[in-house]
Amino acid sequence: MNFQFSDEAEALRDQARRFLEDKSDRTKARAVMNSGSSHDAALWAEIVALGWTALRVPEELGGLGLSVLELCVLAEEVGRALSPVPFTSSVLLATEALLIAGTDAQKAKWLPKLADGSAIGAVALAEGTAVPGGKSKLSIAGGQASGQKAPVADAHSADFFIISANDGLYLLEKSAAGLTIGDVETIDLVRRSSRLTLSNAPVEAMAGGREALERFLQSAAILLAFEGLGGADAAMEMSVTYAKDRVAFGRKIGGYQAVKHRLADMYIKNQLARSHAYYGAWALLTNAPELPLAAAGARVAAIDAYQFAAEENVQLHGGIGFTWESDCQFFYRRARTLALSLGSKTHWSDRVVRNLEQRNMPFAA
Amino acid sequence: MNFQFSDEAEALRDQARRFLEDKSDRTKARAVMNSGSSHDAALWAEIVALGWTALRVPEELGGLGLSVLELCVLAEEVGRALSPVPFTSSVLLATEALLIAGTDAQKAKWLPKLADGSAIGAVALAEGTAVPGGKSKLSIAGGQASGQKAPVADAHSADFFIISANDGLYLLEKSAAGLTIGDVETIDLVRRSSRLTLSNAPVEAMAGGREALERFLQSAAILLAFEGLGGADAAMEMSVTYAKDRVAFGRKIGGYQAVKHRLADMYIKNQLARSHAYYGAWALLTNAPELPLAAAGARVAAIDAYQFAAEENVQLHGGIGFTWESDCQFFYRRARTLALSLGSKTHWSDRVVRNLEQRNMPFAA
Amino acid sequence: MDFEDTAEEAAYRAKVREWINANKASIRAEDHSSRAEAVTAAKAWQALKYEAGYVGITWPKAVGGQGGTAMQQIIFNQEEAKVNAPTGLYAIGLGMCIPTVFSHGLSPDIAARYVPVAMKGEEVWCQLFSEPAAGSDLAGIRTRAEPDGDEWVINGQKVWTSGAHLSDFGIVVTRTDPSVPKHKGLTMFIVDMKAPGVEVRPIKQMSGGSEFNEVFFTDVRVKDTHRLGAVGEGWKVSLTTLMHERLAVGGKPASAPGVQEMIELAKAIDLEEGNALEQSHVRNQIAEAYINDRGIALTRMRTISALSSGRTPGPESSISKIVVANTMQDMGAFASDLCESAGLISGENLPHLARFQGSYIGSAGLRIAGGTDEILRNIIAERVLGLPSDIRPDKDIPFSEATRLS
Amino acid sequence: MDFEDTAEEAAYRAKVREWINANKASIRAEDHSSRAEAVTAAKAWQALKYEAGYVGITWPKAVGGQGGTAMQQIIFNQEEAKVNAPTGLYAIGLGMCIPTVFSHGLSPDIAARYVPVAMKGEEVWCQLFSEPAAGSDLAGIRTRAEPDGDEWVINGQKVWTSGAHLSDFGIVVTRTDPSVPKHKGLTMFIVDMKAPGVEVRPIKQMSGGSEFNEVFFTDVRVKDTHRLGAVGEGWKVSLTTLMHERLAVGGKPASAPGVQEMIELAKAIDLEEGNALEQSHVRNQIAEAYINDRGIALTRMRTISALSSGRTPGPESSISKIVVANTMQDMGAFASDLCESAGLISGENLPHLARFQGSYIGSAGLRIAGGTDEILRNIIAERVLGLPSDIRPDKDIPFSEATRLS
Repeated sequence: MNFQFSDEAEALRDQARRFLEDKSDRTKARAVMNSGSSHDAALWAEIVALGWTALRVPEELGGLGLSVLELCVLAEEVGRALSPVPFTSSVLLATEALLIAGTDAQKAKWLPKLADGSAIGAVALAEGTAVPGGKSKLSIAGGQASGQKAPVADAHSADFFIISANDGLYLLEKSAAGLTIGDVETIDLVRRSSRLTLSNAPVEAMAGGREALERFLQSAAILLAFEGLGGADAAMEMSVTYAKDRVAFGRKIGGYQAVKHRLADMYIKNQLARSHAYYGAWALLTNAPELPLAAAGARVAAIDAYQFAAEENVQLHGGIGFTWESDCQFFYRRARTLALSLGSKTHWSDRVVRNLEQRNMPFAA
Repeated sequence: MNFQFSDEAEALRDQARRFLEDKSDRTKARAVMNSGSSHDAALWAEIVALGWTALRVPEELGGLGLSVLELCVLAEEVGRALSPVPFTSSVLLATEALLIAGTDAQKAKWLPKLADGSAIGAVALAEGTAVPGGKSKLSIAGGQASGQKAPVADAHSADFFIISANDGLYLLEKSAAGLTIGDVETIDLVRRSSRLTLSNAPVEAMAGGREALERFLQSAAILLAFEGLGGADAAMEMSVTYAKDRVAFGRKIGGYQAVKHRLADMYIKNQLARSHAYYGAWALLTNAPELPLAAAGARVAAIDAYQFAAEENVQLHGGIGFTWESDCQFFYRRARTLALSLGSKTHWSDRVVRNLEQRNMPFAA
Repeated sequence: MDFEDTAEEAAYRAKVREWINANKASIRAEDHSSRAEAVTAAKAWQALKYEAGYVGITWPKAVGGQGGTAMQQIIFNQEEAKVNAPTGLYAIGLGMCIPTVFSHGLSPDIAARYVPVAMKGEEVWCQLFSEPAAGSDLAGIRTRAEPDGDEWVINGQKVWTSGAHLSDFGIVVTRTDPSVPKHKGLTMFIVDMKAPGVEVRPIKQMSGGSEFNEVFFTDVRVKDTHRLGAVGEGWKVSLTTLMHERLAVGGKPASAPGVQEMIELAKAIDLEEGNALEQSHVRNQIAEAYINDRGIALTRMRTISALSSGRTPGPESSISKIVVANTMQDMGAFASDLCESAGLISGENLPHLARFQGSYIGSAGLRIAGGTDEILRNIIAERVLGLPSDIRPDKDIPFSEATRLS
Repeated sequence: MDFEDTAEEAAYRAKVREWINANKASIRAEDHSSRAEAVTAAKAWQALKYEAGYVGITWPKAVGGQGGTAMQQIIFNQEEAKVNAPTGLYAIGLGMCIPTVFSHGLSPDIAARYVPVAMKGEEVWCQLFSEPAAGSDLAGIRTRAEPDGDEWVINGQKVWTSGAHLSDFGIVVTRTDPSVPKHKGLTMFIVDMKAPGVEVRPIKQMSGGSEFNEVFFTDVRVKDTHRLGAVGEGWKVSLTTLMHERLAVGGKPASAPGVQEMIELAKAIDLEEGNALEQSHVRNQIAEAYINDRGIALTRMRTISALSSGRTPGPESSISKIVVANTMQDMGAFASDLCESAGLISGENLPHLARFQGSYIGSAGLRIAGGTDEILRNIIAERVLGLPSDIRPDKDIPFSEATRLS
């Protein structure tokens, strides 16, 4: 039994955490928020130089060909650090979508550029109140698409988009005729989003149809669960640190049971989320039949943990936690972003049950 | 504005509370549980002598003709005391059903007997997993009914039953041919229940059809909300008393925030339940158009408060709270009885929303 | 039981309505966006009310009040709210500061100087209590006041001062004796917010708004005549001030959407399984919100009813803010969940979504402001249920030593 | 990452399976109803295990153990569970008492007298810690042991003693010095449960079962040779005993139904709106139960995985019992809600309903037994997250004075 990350992956985690603590404390997120820029280009360049964008790209296409486990580790660390870079869009989502559903030509064209940082990808799944993988209003005919996608994160940085339609995934280049990109404001003031309006914009079908789209959603659910887990743990640690320092009524507030038991509840939720995320990582790695269930469970547990940690992190900080200057707001806002960018908790809870209805449990729950 | 009970009603409350504390501490409930008897006949006789069974019966039929507000007061007090008597079945439910849906003949026959204690009534709404007021499998033709009703509380004590069918309420005498009464065991070890099996049993239609059934359900929801509120408050007070007495780690456990904040949460839920119950009482009294909404709100809030208070009352008592000898179990079990005897919280939540969809709020919520 | 006014209440309400109807043309609805105009509008309305005798309805006639009942005040507030009259500017000054001034001011001169002008709305007041190291633990304040002849010299920093930037005067709690336990060395003063050495800086909140301020005091001089209560009695004086606050807060903010808005939002969303409002989890959530929101409104009715019949209200109103704020947060999250990814977008064209989004952010502050959830649960447990208070190691030792516990 | 055994683990599992297959004909499944027969069956199975060298797998060879790894013990337990082998009778004795005896016994004679006989299953042990006034606060025990020559005389009362009525011996924590602070005056002994002055009375629980007992000690004499650890060191000794307990508890009780049972129950219920399993609130609740139940099972995998690779497991297993017990209670209530009034009836013919009803009652006890929710949250907050401990006024004063704080 080996239900943990390898020593190599843990070494990568240590290295990533040191790098991000050094280069990407939350002042970077604040700077991007204040400047209104799309991301921190200097930090992104360093991340590219570290090879993180090349991690999963096969060696023959200029990448490192590492496993999804290493990617999970980085997802968690970037989630912790709230790094204002298009890592989620380009590495966790667009690169994985290409690996899952790209045609040979698409892979050959884009993966080397994603790996060496000369291109950034983004994904466009969202359409109004629809769930991802649900009915799309995008009309596609004769290689041209019309319709809207919003919110699309990191659209301004992206060179191409992977978009979802009723029959699978498509690739849309930013330079495409008929594509307009308009700003939308979201609750998240660091990770910018846009609305894509397509009017007979030329798109290229990707491989695998709906099945590949589904497979991509499962992969995305697990990777975003790791990102959320990192955020939930960071919010908890921020609260723990404050509770050990702040004094009220003559003692550290962390000594009051109302505070310490809330923090214990955060720990409980975060550990449950971690266990489900690991299960998802295992299922992704081994392409196990449990993958759809593991992905849904990882996503639900991560949404739950992050929302609780983010809300109670503000609360445990008291007044200071509600100020613009406090970092609490980054977690509060990002938790919502992650909760809604890929189908809500209710949607994925439904997927949990759908999968439980279909299979026997591989081991007793 | 007068959103409170009258001085007379409050005087009745004081009198009832003193009487029940004196005559019906929880040893009475325990005695009935241990003996397996249907109820405490001596206590019931005293209650009859006090006129509680005659409270709502019109003066011309031998009653006191008091308002439903006085009945609400008694429902709460009997709920507090867990008195092992058929008050809920006979007074809160059967008498009110007769008042709402009885024909003149039925009223003339039964109300005087209910008032003077020479008869006990019970209601039989439940059928398996159906909600009350939902589809009944009872078949009624030619004045004869066939089918099953379970669980029916206090069936062994009752002289007649008011049963629900698809087209309204019917009256069934215990002596009816074709009626068999079998024991069923429920989670509640004090208030006994039975299964009625009807095989072409003669029944008498009551007045008002489905509309009267609906009206009766609303009345029952509010009266049971008062009963539950009494139980929830008593469970809370039991916890508060214990928390002020029990010492751990050198101090009263009521000084620990984990305990005191849980008790504050009980207080909050009980106060919300009280406010909704009062709203229900007002709506009943004035036969206000808000009655269906007020009834549903009262029931949902009371279920919520009682379940929380009953569960956490065991918890705050620690090991001793889980023993057979502790009174905690009475609340734990009774809360379930009240939660399930008249349609679940989900059912009444749905009714809340149905009513909200249909009307504008009479004042801002 | 009824929700109707008594005869006296109905008569008073009729009188109020008549006056409001006659004057409502001059009302400019409450408006937080345009500050200078909002202040002008609020001042104009306040002057009208003063002229007509609707300021200080419950205050003693001796101080210029009407000597009326709490029910009259409630009725006036209800009618005023119906026309969205702008009242926020004076909520703290007339709700908390001026009652403290006329109850604890040292001389009739002080009351005569400040009370009528404030009632007319010509001067605006703020309340300077919280400090960076004294939020929930209000008695932990460190702002010093040191005697100098017949004056005091104030140095220190206050925070979360609502409306300080618009205020002419404030009441400030200071530490005048650090050698005694924390609750015993405090003294309260009236301070001129335009005096030299007072600096007001707005605090930007997570919501983007800036209704609160930091206020810095550097050698600010206050005359001893402007003391409120005895030296060392500031804690007791501030408790009476806060009592007024607790009565004032707790209702649902007017901006916060409720269950009807949730129903309209859900109705607007069609899922593949059907309309969102038909989903059982949506219905459960709406019912829960109804139980909480309506439950608080009904609880308020119980309080008003007690006042109406001349009884002392029970402690049930202590549950209000904690329920309101947490319900707002839960509904805010739920509403955006319901909209899926559209729930993230500001200004998305779905009924009431923007208000729910704002409510989700704002509720995080409301759970803290004016007593955190934790402090309110402590208050319910200790004052209502009579449970033992927390152990407070700093309670009986000199403040100067207690700060070392930090 | 994989869920497979390593080569060594697979080899060990194969060996265990082979032995169990060869012997399983003699297994009588765990059975709580028929006590005498259950004891006989458990004793027979224990004797077989002992012969084959499957008792004390991780214990040092010097005390008769196998010197094996924690993974081997886990593998043996897993395989034994698959055939429902009766092991409950020895869980406390071999899990907690005997390790304390061989770690803290005063002489090789003591170990030689008790350890092998217990391993064979010929003598059953219980653990006598809790008292009426010392539940969560275990160091608050009052049972006295007073020296008398080379013996001690024990007087007092224990409670919640699991299996006391079936036990031959027990380990008992006593107060030997009330003049020192509560944690310092305790001493532990081996006590003969058949000795004069020991009286065992069963405790009936809310669930109707009686697995626990009260045990009364009246002038019970114990030889000083039967002391465990030094005089006054009983607290430290008991902590090592409890460490073993914390590793043993936390999984979901075998009797408790889970998400598959909830799905089957919901499927069996047809509402007017359709099948209950199609209701969104039911699906949300099932998903939540899955997150909790499966989450705990997966967390256990993380712990086992660490053991398997020779690492020290993290503190994550501390979340187990609190999640399991609360999920049981929530699911128990939800399952009966789903059945409407039929949910009240014992023995109603709906899939798994009776188990959910039992689980709803039992969970109320599970939230308390072996560390309440509150104690477990304290442990997580203090030991895992490093937050300050509660203020304990009785910590540094003589126990005889501390009891007066009550």
